[in-house]
Amino acid sequence: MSHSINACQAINEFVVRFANTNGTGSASANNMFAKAIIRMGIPVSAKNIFPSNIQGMPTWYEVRISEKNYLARRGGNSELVVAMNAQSMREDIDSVAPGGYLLYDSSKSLSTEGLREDIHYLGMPISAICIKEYQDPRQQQLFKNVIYVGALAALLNIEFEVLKSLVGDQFKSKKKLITPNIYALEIGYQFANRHFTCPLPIKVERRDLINNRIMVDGNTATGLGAVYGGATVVGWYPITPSTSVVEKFASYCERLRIDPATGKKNYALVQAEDELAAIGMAIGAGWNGARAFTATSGPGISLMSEFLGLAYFAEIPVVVIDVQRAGPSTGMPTRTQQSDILSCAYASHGDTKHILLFPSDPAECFELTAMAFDLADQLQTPIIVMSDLDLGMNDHLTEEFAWDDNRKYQLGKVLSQQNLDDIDDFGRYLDVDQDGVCYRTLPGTHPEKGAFFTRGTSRNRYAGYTEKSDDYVDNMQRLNKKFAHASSFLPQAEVNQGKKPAKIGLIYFGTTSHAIEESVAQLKEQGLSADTFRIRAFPFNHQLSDFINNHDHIYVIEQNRDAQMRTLIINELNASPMKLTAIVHYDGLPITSRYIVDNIVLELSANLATQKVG
Amino acid sequence: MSHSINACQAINEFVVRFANTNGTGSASANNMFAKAIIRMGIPVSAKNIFPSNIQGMPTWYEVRISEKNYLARRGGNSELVVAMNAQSMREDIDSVAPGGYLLYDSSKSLSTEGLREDIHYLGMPISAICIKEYQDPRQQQLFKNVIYVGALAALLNIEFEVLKSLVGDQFKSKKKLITPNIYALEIGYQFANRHFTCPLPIKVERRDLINNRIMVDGNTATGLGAVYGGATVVGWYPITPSTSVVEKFASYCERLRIDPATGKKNYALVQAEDELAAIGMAIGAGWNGARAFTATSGPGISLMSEFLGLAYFAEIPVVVIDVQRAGPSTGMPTRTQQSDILSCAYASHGDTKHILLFPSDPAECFELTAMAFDLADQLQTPIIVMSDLDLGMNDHLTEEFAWDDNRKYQLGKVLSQQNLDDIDDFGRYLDVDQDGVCYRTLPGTHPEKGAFFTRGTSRNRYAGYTEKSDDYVDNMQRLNKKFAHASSFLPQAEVNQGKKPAKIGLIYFGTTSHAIEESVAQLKEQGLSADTFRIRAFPFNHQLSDFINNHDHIYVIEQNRDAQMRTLIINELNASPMKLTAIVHYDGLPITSRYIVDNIVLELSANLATQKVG
Amino acid sequence: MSYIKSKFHHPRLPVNDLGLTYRDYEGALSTLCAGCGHDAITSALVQACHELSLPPHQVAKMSGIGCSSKAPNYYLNKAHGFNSVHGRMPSVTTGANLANKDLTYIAMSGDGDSASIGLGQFAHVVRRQLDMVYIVANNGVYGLTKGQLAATADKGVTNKAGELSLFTDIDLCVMALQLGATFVARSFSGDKKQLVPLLKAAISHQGFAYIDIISPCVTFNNHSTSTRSYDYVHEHITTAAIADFVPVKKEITSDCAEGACEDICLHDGSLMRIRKLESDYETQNPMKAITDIEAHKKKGEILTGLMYLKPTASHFHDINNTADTPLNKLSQDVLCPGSRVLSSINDSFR
Amino acid sequence: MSYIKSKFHHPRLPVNDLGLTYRDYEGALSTLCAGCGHDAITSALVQACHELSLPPHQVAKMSGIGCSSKAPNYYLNKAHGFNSVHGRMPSVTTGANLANKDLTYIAMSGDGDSASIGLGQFAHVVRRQLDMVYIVANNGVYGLTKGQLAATADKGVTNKAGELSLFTDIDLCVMALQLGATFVARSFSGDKKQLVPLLKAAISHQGFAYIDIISPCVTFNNHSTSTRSYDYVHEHITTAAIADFVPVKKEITSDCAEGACEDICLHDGSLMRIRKLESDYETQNPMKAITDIEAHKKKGEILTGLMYLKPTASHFHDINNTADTPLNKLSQDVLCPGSRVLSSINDSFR
Ligand SMILES: Cc1ncc(C[n+]2csc(CCOP(=O)(O)OP(=O)(O)O)c2C)c(N)n1
Ligand SMILES: Cc1ncc(C[n+]2csc(CCOP(=O)(O)OP(=O)(O)O)c2C)c(N)n1
Ligand code: SF4
Ligand code: SF4
Ligand SMILES: [Mg+2]
Ligand SMILES: [Mg+2]
Repeated sequence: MSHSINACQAINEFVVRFANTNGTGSASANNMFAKAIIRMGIPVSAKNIFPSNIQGMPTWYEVRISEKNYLARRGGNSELVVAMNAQSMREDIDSVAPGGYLLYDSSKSLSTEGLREDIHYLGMPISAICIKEYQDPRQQQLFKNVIYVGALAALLNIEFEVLKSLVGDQFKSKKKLITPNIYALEIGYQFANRHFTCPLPIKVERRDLINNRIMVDGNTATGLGAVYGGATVVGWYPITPSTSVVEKFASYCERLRIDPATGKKNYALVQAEDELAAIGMAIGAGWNGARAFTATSGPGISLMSEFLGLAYFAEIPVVVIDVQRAGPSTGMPTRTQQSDILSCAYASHGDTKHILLFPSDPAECFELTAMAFDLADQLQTPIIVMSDLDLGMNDHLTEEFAWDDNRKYQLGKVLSQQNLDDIDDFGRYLDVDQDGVCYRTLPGTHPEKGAFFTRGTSRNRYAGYTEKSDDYVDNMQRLNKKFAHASSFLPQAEVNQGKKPAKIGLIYFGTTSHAIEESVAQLKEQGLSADTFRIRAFPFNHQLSDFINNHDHIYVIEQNRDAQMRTLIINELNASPMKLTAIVHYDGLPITSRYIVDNIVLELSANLATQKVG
Repeated sequence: MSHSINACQAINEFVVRFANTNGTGSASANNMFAKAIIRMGIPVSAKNIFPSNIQGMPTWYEVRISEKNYLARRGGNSELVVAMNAQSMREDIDSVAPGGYLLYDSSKSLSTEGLREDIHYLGMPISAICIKEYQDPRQQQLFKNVIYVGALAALLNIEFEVLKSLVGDQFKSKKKLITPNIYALEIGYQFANRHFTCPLPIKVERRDLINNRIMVDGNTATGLGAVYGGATVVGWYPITPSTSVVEKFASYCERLRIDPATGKKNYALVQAEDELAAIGMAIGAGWNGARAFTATSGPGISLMSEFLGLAYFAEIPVVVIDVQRAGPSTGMPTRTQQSDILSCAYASHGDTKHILLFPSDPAECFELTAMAFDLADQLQTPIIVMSDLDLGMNDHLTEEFAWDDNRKYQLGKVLSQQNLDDIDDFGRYLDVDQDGVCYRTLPGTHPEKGAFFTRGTSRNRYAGYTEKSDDYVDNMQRLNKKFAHASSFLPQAEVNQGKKPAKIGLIYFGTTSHAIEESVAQLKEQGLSADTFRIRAFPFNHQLSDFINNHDHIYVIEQNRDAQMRTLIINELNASPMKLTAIVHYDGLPITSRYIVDNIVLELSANLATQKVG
Repeated sequence: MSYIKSKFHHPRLPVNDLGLTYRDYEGALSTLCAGCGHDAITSALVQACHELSLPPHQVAKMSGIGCSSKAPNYYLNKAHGFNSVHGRMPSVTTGANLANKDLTYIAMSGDGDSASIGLGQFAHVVRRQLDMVYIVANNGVYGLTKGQLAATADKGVTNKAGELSLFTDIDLCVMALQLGATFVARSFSGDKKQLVPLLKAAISHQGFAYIDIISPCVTFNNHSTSTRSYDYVHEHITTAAIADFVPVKKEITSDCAEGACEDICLHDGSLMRIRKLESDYETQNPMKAITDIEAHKKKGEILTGLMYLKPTASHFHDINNTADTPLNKLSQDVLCPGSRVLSSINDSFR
Repeated sequence: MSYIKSKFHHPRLPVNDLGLTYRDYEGALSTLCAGCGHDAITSALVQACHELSLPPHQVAKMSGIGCSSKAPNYYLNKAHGFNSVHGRMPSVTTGANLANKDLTYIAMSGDGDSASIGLGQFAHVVRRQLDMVYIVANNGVYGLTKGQLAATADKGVTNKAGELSLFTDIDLCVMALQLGATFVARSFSGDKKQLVPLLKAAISHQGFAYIDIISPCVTFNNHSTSTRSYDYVHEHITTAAIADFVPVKKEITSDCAEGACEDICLHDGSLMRIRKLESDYETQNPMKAITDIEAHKKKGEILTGLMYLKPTASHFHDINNTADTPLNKLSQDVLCPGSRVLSSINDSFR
């Protein structure tokens, strides 16, 4: 078929999409493909689009290769689709860009009806080959994936040596698997060379654009950050997409937190009976002076809200990791969103406010998670790290993790026995330093002094129960003071802005960051220059108000329906809603620069129109 | 002592404050006092200020007598304080207005040190009298209260006949208690007449200002409203101050909902194991076509938030009564606040929004609760009735309850077997009427058609599970459409505004209403005219935007720290924050007009100052 | 992707008293792993409901969250279902049942759903004696979240990921017995011959019926060291008593040895024929049932079959004395006292 | 209003090994109702801790919400306390205990707090064998919310408001036994002679110790038809075994008849002397304990005393193999792997 139709041409700038069935072990092969390209010095982003089910359903893996270093999901159709799932063949064919390529298993021939004329079909009888090559059905299954990777090497001009070294690293521990895997790669490689004109017009060429970056998922980074941050107590309950945060924390602890002398654990991890218990444990530990956290997603945040209110009001340090997914309710557990902003910022009944951190890549997951434990101790309140499924579960090319060995944990205002002896008037809630943060004591510190009764009820400065209006108001105002004071501790925003501000300002956070550089470039192509402001923490500070004041058009870009961050900005900074246009993307897939730019342009022209009219 | 100090003078405009110990049965006596004045045709408001404890702690009962019909708490000191609690004597003495009166138990003489010179002391050896009159210590305790009410009758010129008739009504069922109570009243009445110059310069005079109003607490009204609204299933969990909603519902059902033929219950009420179970039961019943509700307060709302998200997303009718108390966390369970606004409006993770109703007096508790069941069925979503402790637990003078017998329950879009036979294409989430509200079916309706699987996960229009981005977005947008559509069903706001709008606009809701008329009058005295807007439901409509646009200065008056209603207004109407000044009162006591007016004036002058400066 | 299977009916499919074939009791195509025990429960339920001639639309399928809780989508597509939230199915079912006592409530839960997050609601729905069938698909792990240990996992076993179960397992049968469940059984999804009659009995039982069904997770808990794998269970299962359900009309043929059988008459005149495989077995002694369960555990055996049956059980609505008409069918004139009553109520507040 | 009592020490007050008088173990003035059973528990605890010479500041007082949960404010004012949220004390205590295994965790809860909203957490903290003393002040009602029935109320009784208890009570002793608690006792706040030694034993027990203390609510559940009133309990109480705690140094005088006594040696060499009041009593047989409890209930009796004791119990930290240094005392250099390790971790992601 694929005679005189024009072909996609691209070097180091295209998308390869893999269509597989989940539970068939395609993940590691696809991962090998992405890593190989990185090892050739070319930036890559990889998005796993998987079902909320364990086995037998369609799953996709979208690899964007970009020497321009644009690492958001590109969106749109792909130049090359590896279609290994009969179930989804129809939509997979539709997902090929005109002039693009479909690599499929030709053991069974494609049903011809409605086949597109504008794409190239690369048939390879992979199943047949596997049945010939392997007896064990499990192997027939697994090596399929390795074989098509071999074929891709030939088609896309991937250095075979790179793949071999990858296999070597991957099976360091199971050496006997190396040869069969390389053999499978070769099968595919040779088949492709023999039957297709390799390489294709879309291909890769070695570059040196990776520097010291690493490829890792955010949850691994978060778990590791908790280890470095000194977390010792974890209460958790499994929920996608947060589960691997704790699993990674646990596996690093098994390596790094075992007392060499006794073989005993320098940490305690409990799979709780539910999320209420999970955060209850973290709070109990925080109250008792250990660094503690829990990790959860959507529904867990709802269940934790009563306890979050207690921790806010009783002023107990605790770290909560929220790996956001598509809500409401159970929603789409395997899709990404940034839709817990409001439910976290104001979690719990009554006048409650919480500190939020917004990492945008794994390096920052590591850094902000570690920092969260300092902040929790310094501010004696919950710190919620707002990750999401895209960040947490997809591999990202990110700066390597960094740790300064001179850095010291900030344990905040905790009184020692000595301190207590030196003080003659201890009151747990006395605002000694006038910053709203009071001195606390830990159980067991002093035989005579410093003991107090922690409660979720109203109390005076000496921690005594009170229903007196003045005491109550006094305490509530101090909590507000503390919250205002907090912003000075929090990570600064990332601002890109010329000497004279551009007309347009983009406010964004978290994984939306990956699409911003590209968006700015695309806007420039349209003659629109834009400054950018990346929020890294809540509460905000004057920086953000200034940015808003300095720009005529502000776009708040976020991945939820209700423009929750915009609400937070307006509410906390008294910013004019008229000035803040929401660009919301909430279909569960990571946001793209195309979507951002299209919507900004649309809105601007609409704007102009109305101006013309009125 | 009380020689030449000037004395308070007042007829039908003063405050009497009772200081008692809780668990000593003072409540019913104090209540009799308030009712007596109402029966003399004079408006009264009564605030119970009680501790979160069962027995032995100070408790206050503040009765404001106002022929001007100003029924908010007046605040400030009281013209007459009945000080029956030695524990709180000091502060009770301080709470007397200069020239005012202190009625105290002189069985033990007051410790003279630091006694005020500027008030009148009315000593009455009540304990001594009781010990003389009664053997049984419990009686000595109880009749104390009745005796001082008798004394007050003489002091304040309350018609003794009125008291007698009240006793008669109160003990209709326990006739033998009538004589001893009247006897006790007489003891006090005669003692006062003999020892004090009665009546005092502060006294009451018969009027005819009550009309058909009744004196009742909001929770009773809410419970009764649920009976009239057709609620049949209740899952609940005890929590102050919401408990009596269900207790009243239950006691009315025992009278009005027993099948005469069989003696069986036309309702089912379950004290659940906790709030999660309580709302789970209500949701299960709503799903199955019964009218169901739960009632709770602060912490319960936090615990219900996951389920509220399910009901929003799965579109299940359910009514939740939130009787708000002072938060955060356990806070002050026996103090009032309006601080669950945000946690209810946006309850649960993900993009979730809920419909709120804001009753301001018991008559409206009855009406809006009954209406809530119609709204829940019509809109297939949770309806949250936002009451508070002041409204729910204090008696209020309110319009009598009204019910139109022609009124028909609005059951919304529920398909019968016949309907289903007539439809050839049923889809649970098909937006047939383009109003975002779809047709639902109840289990057991049709042997062949209309069955579907209700879920909290994403689904297509035919209720089939989906992870397709388009299906998800389609559904989320329809939910938004439904929410917008909802405002047309909701109760209209109460607007007071002249032909040409005043400079100032006051936005308020719920129990703050009681202080508004008085505030407007006081502002007028200061030469400031104000229009007013009482919010009765969320989501809002253009009415509110118009009101905001028509006024230069808008004050949003509410009883929480964080100006939560203001947030909601700004966020949902894109109103300019600069224009909306928050007047927040959150010390746990009901708001007063003094507080409102003082703060408005303060803010205005500050405003002017800055204008002068800049 | 839960589309409905082909509606083609084989002409010779057996029909039940309602003239329905088992096809009429099926649901959407399962999306569970090939070989998942839960799919076996699904087909057993389909057969049981078909043989009982239950009108499919008179059933309400309730569940929480988990692979097991997805299962209701795969049977009885003519019945409404409610896949609620994790661990809270019991309260939702309670509310549904209060609203309409006339439906048959068949609830499917998992051991994570019921023994961890849902344990409180589980205990209290048992205590309230709700008229329902409560099925727990017991696989010892959290399937849907990829294999973490459940609280029902035996102490000392490791899950596929190698995590060790540190604590004694929670046995929901024991807890149900303890809290007054009126029908308690344990079964195995791999033993349809035992499972189907037990399901029929449970469904026919008026009152709270609990069935714990060991249902292997082939993906995360079917490895050699697992005590919930098909192999392990097959090797260690023992049965106290098999329950055969004998519908009303079908007359009883005495096909069993002296004393080895006990016939229990159910509310509607149908029979439960209990075949005692252990000589000292007693149908109506919960304390003994508990002791037996623990005793077999000590021996490394898994005791299955009917553990306890109280034929004349009362359930929530008897106890609550609820009206005979389902509450969701009461009309406004029954529910609303009207204005006359209201004015007398008003008078009580003057 | 919880101010501290006069610090005046009577010169002749007896002092314990730490030179402290019982005054040093008191707390704020109680705000509970005069005569509330909970206040009796408070003074029993004060006495027990004093007699055990516990350093007060080495105790952590944990509770949920309720009148009973307020009680910790009324004893041991030199100890930190945490009055958390309703029904969630077990998880908070678990976290606190994980953070610092060296404190003594004495937790006070109510029957509403533990048998209703907290039942799931109760069951799971028992299962995890946390080293703590878990006290439930069992009064059959919700005191702080004015007397609603608790799930522990006996079936058929009515509360003061006249509401009838429709369902069988949940017995937390039975549940604790069932879930593997290593110390289980029931006592009565009106019987200090029995309560104090039991508390001392529970506190001295290493591992999870549960004590259910019947503690009458004088305001809402002390009426004539109540089965939790002082009178009723006094009349219907029977005791299986009294436990006397014998500290290490104190040498044992054999003051009891043949067979009637059993001495159990505790971890620290101290003794539990069990005086069997029922001939067939067994200290270490949980199943029998359950049967006995149920049997006495049938007879309308309330069985109290030590129900079960496993002297050599292991607890969470043994099982988890936690480090000997409390986790909250580990320094940064122990916790933080540092940059060298990090760079090798980085390499694993290239
Ligand atoms: C509140 C909440 N917490 C956690 C989850 C994540 N989650 C989904 S299913 C599940 C456990 C399922 O285990 P089980 O009930 O045993 O069912 P199985 O998959 O084993 O059949 C969990 C923890 C959730 N959906 N909701
Ligand atoms: C989440 C939540 N729900 C409800 C309440 C209200 N509440 C306070 S104490 C209590 C029950 C107390 O009963 P119990 O635990 O038996 O203690 P007691 O007062 O009887 O000693 C309840 C329901 C609450 N504080 N928090
Ligand atoms: S993961 Fe386990 S429980 Fe879930 S579907 Fe697969 S086999 Fe069944
Ligand atoms: S209400 Fe009952 S439980 Fe609470 S303090 Fe009073 S007597 Fe004790
Ligand atoms: Mg499971
Ligand atoms: Mg209680």
